[in-house]
Amino acid sequence: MPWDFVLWFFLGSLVLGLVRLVIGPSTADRLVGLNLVAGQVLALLVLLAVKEDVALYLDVALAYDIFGFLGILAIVKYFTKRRAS
Amino acid sequence: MIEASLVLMLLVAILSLAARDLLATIVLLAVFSLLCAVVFYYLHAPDVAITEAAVGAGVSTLILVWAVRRTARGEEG
Amino acid sequence: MTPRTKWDLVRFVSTFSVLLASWLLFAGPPDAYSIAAGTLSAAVLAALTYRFFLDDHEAGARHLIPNPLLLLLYLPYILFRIYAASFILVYDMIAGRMNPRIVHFRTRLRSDLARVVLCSSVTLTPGTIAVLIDEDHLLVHWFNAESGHSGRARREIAESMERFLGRIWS
Amino acid sequence: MNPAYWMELILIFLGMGFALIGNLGVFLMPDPYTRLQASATCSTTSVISVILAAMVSSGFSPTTGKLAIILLYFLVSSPVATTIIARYAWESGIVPWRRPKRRLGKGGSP
Repeated sequence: MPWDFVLWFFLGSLVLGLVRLVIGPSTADRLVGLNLVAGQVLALLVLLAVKEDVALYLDVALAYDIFGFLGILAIVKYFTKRRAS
Repeated sequence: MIEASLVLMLLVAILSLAARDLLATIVLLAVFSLLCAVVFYYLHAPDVAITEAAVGAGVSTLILVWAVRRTARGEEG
Repeated sequence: MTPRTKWDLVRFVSTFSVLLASWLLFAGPPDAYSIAAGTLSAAVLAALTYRFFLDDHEAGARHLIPNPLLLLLYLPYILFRIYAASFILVYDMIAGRMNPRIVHFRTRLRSDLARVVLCSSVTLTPGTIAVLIDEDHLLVHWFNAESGHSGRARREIAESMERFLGRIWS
Repeated sequence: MNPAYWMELILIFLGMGFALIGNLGVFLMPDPYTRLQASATCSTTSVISVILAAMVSSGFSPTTGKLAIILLYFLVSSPVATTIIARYAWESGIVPWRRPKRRLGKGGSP
């Protein structure tokens, strides 16, 4: 199984998501980029743990999975402007 | 591959310093701490990586968002 | 014992059992110290948070207990739906056939938990994203909408999942 | 060649293909909602494929159980994040992009 190639592929496509995060015109676009980067980093962590074959390393992916969307939740909770209607 | 992650971290840090909108800075710092967790992972320190992922993604973003809300968001205010 | 105290006790015990189960799941191979520490911390956390874990008005326990066999069957079903819908979405994106539209419809589900699971399933299926959910009213962004008609949208997006979920949380 | 190897290979390539299509879609789409659609494809289907491939690869061991827990948490947390972003875009007043209507009849200016 060519794991190394897959790891490089996900690191490269993470850069693609990062560009959307930087150039996004509105905050919603930036959050879409953050969601994208977070998903690919989760895949990267899982692949790394399976490559090393240590079950303890999967805890990083699990902790990131649980706490990952708290940042998005905080930004959305404190910066929501009600639409004027 | 660890070199590529470090270069990416440097890039994200520079971009977060150069951003005009403080909300963009917060989002970029979240990505920075994520890549930092990947680098710790490569250095065979999974416990540090767990702490970095939890604190960097959740708590530090929460504190920064709170601070930005209490002060001004842009450069002009 | 008044019904009030009984309901408080039920809420405390269910919160405690969920917390203890997740502790045992994460703690790995169990030994005496880990089980004792887990029981103690689960008791303290349950005493602090049982008011938020189960809301006060959710006294109709029939809406909360799922059918466990069907709940296990729902997982492969939703995985199949995700794969099928994402092949369709990728084909639409490559062929350039996009016609995004906001549609809204009402669900027939009664229980809150089933509505949340329906909202998550609609979002998880590529091609549709639930934008807002307000009681039984769903606002859905549909990538390749055939029509803006509400009944047609409900039939295309949510009907089969809704029937399945209605059988789980009956 | 055993079937598990081929299944793993197919799942990995499915994950990579969906990730590529999703990333390109996030570049090319016109507004936040459609970008969110593309990113949801990428971020759910590709990650689920990768986790399933890892589960097939590691066989029957404690790693597989932990991966199943990760998959379960991912199936809960990913749609929550997506719905939150869509709701943020909706409440901050971003109007969804519509395909411009083709005018019937003469092409004169209205």
